[in-house]
Amino acid sequence: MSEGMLILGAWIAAALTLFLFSFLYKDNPFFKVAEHLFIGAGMGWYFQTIFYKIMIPKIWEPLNSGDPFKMFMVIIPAILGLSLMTQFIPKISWISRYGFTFLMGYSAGMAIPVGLATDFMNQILGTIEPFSAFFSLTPWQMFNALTIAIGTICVLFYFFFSVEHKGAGKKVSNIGIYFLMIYFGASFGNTVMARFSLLYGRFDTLVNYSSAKYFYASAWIVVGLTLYFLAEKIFMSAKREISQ
Amino acid sequence: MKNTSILVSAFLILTSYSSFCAPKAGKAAAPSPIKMELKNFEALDFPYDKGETGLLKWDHTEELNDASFSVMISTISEKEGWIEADTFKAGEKTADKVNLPFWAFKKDKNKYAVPVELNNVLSSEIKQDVPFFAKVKIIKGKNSFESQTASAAARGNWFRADRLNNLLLFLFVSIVFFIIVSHAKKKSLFIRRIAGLDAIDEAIGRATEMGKPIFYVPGIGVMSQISTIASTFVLGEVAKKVAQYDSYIKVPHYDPIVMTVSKEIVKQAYTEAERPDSYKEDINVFISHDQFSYAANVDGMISREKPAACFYIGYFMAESLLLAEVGASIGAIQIAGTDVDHQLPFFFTACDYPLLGEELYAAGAYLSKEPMLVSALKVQDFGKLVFMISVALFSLLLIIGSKMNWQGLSSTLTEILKVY
Amino acid sequence: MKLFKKNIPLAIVLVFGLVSLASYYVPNRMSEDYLEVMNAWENIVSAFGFFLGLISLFYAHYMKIRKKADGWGYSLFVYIGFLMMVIPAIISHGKQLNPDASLTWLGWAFRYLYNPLSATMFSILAFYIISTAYRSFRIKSLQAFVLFVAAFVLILGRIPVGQMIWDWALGFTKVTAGEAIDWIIGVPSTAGKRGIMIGVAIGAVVTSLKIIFGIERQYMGKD
Amino acid sequence: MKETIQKLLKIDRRYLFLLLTLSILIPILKPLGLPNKSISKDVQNVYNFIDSLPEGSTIICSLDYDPSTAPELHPQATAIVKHAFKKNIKIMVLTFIPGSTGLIDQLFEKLPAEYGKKYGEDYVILPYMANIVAVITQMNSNLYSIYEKDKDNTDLKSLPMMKKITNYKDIKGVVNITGTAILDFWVAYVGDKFGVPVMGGVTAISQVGYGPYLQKGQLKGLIGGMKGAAEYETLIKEPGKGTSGIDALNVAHLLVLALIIMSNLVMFFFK
Repeated sequence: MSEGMLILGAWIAAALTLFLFSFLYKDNPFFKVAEHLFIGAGMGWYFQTIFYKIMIPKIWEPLNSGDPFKMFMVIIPAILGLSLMTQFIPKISWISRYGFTFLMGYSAGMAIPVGLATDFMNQILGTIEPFSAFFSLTPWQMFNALTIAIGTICVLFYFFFSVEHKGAGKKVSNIGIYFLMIYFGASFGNTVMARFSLLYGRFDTLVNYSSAKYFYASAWIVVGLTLYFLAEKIFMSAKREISQ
Repeated sequence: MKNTSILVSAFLILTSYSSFCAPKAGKAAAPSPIKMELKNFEALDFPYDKGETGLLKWDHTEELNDASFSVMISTISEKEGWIEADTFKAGEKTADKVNLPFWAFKKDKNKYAVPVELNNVLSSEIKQDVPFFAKVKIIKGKNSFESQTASAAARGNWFRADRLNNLLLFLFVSIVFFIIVSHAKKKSLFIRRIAGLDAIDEAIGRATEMGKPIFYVPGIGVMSQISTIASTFVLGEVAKKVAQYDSYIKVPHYDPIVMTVSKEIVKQAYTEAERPDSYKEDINVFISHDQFSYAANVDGMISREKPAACFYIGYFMAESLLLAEVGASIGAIQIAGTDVDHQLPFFFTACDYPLLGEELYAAGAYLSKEPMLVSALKVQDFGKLVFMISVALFSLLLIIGSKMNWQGLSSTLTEILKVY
Repeated sequence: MKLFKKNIPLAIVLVFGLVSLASYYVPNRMSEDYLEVMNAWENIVSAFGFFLGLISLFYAHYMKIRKKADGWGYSLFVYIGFLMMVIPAIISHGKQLNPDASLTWLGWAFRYLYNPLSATMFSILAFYIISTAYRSFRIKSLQAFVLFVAAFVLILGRIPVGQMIWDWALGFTKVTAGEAIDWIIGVPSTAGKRGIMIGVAIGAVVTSLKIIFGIERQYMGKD
Repeated sequence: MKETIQKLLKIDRRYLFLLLTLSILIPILKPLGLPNKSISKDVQNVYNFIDSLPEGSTIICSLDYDPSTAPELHPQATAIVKHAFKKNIKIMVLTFIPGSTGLIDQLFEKLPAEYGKKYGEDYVILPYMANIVAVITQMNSNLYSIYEKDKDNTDLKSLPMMKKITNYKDIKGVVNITGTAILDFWVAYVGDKFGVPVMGGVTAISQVGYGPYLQKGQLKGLIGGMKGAAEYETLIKEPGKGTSGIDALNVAHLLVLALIIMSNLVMFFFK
C-alpha cells in the first residue's frame, strides 16, 4: 500500500471518528453519513467473512468434492437455509420454520447439561468449598465464607416468583437486594476504567493523525465541523428572527 | 454396566497378552544384574473418553521408592517406534490423583495410574481406535531397568460414568418438571409482582397519549439464545397491547432469523387484538448484523423519532448503555431486561424499569398467565429451593465434619458436585 | 396441513434436542462428529439468514431512494459503505495482509473504514458512563447508598491518585484500596452475581425443557 | 441562587462530555506527570525477571490483543520490548488472535531501529496460528514442526537467532500480553507442564482474576492495565503512552468522582 493511500486512510479514519463523535453534540448530517456508511461497511465486512469463510470452504468446496456424503451434508442445511427466503412470500412463509427449528432443538439440548454443570453444580461447590476446612480459617475468612453463602441464598430468594414477599420473606429478599446493589455498583465501577482507556485510545489516534505526517488531518476536520455547527447556529437563529 | 464389561474384557485380553509377551521383553532388555519388575503392570483403555487415551497401571512396591519412571509408547510394534510419553517420580501419578469421581474409578493410593494421551504423544489427530504398546523405564540412581511390555487399544466409550451426577440431576429436574407441568391447574397461580412488566401498560399508554412511537429492541442475540426466545414472548404481548391502543411500534433487528420470527409474532398479535389491518410490514426492520453499526443506527433512529417508550429486551452486550443512555436523553420511559449479568448494572442505572436476569424468563408466564407457563415458573422456584437447601445442608455438614474431623467427607461431597 | 406447519417442526425440535442432550453423556467420537455437523449446519443456515437480512436491508433503502423519502440521500451511503468493503475483499481474495505483511486493499478498508467506526462507537460508552453516573448515583435511599459506595470505591481505587487519596483518608484502617476492591469483588459482589447466575441457569434449563417438549412454541408463530 | 444551583442536577449532559474530552485530551497533548510512585510487586517481578536474564538469551512474547484492548495493552508490550532490547535479549513474537497482527507490525515499525536491532538477529515475528493449545504443547518438542516459516515466509531455520533454538529448553521465559483467556493456556500448558516461567500483561479488569496464579507462583509476574504499563515505563525510565495514559485516566476518574459527589451535594443541600 503506497504512502498516499495511508495518508488518505488516515483522513478517512479521522473524519469518520469525528463524525460519530459529533453525535454527542447533536444529530447532524455528518453523523448520518457516517452512520449509514457504517451499516453498509458492517454488512460488507460480514458479507466477505461469510463468503470467504463459509460459502467457499463449507458449501462450494464440498459440493465440488464429488463425495456424495459430503454433498448431502451440505445440501440439507442449504435447503433449510433457503427455506428462510420464503419469508418474502407471505402465503408460504411458514416454511421458513424448518430453517431454524433444528437450531432451536440443538441449542436447547446443549444448554441443559452445561447449565446444570457450570452454573448449578459448580456454583454450589464454589459456595460450600470454604467450609470444608472451616475451623482452620481465620475469623475474617469464616465471616466471608458465611457472607457469600447467606448472600447468595438471599439473592435467590429475591427471585422467588411463587411466594409473596411479605413479613420475614420481605426482609430476606431485601437483604438480597443489597447484595445485588453491591454487585451492580462494583461491576459498573469496574468497567469505567476499560471504557476510558478505549476513549483514550481513540483520542490518541486522532492526535496522531493530526501530525504533520498526515497533513494535520484531524485538526482540519475538527475546524471544519466547528465552522459547520457555528454557521448552522447563526443561520437557524437568523431564520427564527425572520419567522418572528 | 456395559462399561465395566468392556473394562473387564479389555483387562482379560491385556493381561493374557502381556503375560504372553513379557518373557520376551524381559530377555531382550535385561542387561543389568539386579532386576526390578513392575507388579501387575497392565495397559488398558482409559475409561469414559472418546478413545484418545490409554491407561497404564502397576502396583507400588517398596523397592520402587525414590525411583523415577519414564513411560514409553509405541503404536507400531513392541520392537520399534518407542516414544517417551511421560516422566515422573515415584509417588506421583497414583490412582487417587486421576481426575475421576469415586463411583467411576477405584482410587487406590498404592497403584500407579498413568493416562497416556495418544493424541499428544503422537502429535497427530486420532480418528479410530488405536492399539498401542507400552513399557516403563524404571530409573533408580544410576541404574535403569525396562519393564515388560503390555499392550491395549484406546477405544471410544459409550457412556461418561463420571458425568453420572449431572445425569441424575437432569433426570431429577425433568421428573419434577413433568409432574408440576402436567398438574398445571386452570385457576391462576400466584406470581409475585414484577414492576418492570407492570410498567408496560403505563409505557404504551403514555406513548399513545403523546402520539409518539414505541421502540422495541430485541438485542443482538440469535434465535437459539434463551434470552431472545424470552424476548419474542414479551414482544408478542407488547405488540398485542400496542395494537389494542392503536399506537405505533418499531422493532429494529440485528439477526434476520429473529426478524423472521418476530414478523410472525407481531402479525399474530395484531390479529388477536382484532386489528389485522393496522399491521404493517415495516414494523420489523432489519438494521445490521454488526454490533456497533446496529447500535449506531438504532441510536440515530431513537434520537430522530423520539419514541415515548423504549423496550430493550433480549441479549445485549456493550451496546446496552449506548442505547439506554440515548433513550434516557430524549426522556423516554425505558424498560430493559437481559440475562447477561455484566450488562445488568447499566440497564439498572440508566433505565426506569429493569428486569433482572431470571425475571426476563418469567415475563412470558407473567404476561400471558397461561397455566402451563406459570407452572414452569414453579419449577424454576423449585430449582432455587434445591440450591438453597443443598448449600445450607452441605455447608452445615462440612462445618460439623471439619469439627469432628470426619475424613473423606469433604472430598466425597466435592466429587459429587464436581463437573467432569 | 397442521402436520407440516406444526407437528413436524415440533418433532424436529424434540429429536435434535434429545440427541444434543445425550451427546453430553456420550464420549464417543460419534457424538463429537454430530456436534461438528450441527455446527457446520448452523453456520450454513445463518449464512443464508444473513442474505435474507442483506436483501431486506437493500430493499428498504432502495425503496427510500425510489420514493425520495426523508433523508433518502443518506441511504446511498449504505451501498457505498458496502461496496467499499466488498470490492477490496474481492480484489484481495478475503485476505487482509499480503505475504510480505503489507496491507491488502481489504486490510486497508478494515483499518481505515470499519475499525475506526467500530472503535469509536465502542468508545462513546465512556461519555455515556459519565452521564449515567452523574444521573443515577444519587443517594435517595439506603439501597442507592450501597450502590454508590460500591461504585465509588471501585472507581477511586483503580487509579494511582485515588489510592493516594484513600491512604490519606483511610490509611489508619490499614486496609489498602486494592484490598477493599478485592473484598468487594470477591465477597458481597460474588454473592450478588452468583444469585443472578444461578437464577438464570435454572431459568435457562427450564426454558430449554419447555422448548424441547414443545410447551414453549411462541417462536413458531401461532397458526 | 438556589434555583441556579438546582439546575445543575439537570445540567445539559454535553457539558459533561466536554469536561471528559478535555480531561483525556489534555494529558495526551501535555503529560501532567501526576504521581505514580508506587510500583506493584507483580510488575516489579516481571521487571526483575527480565533484568536478570543473561545477555543474548531468548524470550517468547505472545502478543494477543486487538484494537479494542490496545490502549491498555500496547504500552505494556512496548515497554517490555524496549526493556528486552536494552538488555540485549532476543525476542520471539507469537500471536494467536488475528486482530493483533496489525498492532505487532506497528510495534516493530520504529523500535528496532531506535535500539539498533535487526530482524532475524535480535527478534523474529512468527505468523498467526489458530489452535493455541496444539501449538504451545507441540513447541515443547520441536517448534519447527509448527512454524516452518516466519511471517514473511522466510525459512525460519535460516534466521541467525534461531540457530540455537529448537524448543522450550532454549527459551528463558514467556511474556503473554492479552485481553483474552490465552494467558490461562500459557500458565496451564507451558508454565505448569514444562516449567517455563510465564509472565502476563492483562487489562485492569481481568487483573483481579489472576490473584490465585500469582499466589501459587504459576505466574512469575503480572502487568495490570495502563497503570502497570506506566509502572513498567517508570522502571525502565522511558515514560511513554502508559504514563500519559495513566495521567488521562487519573484525571477522568477524578472527574467522575467529583461529578457524582457534586450531584449528591446539590441534591442534599438545595432540594
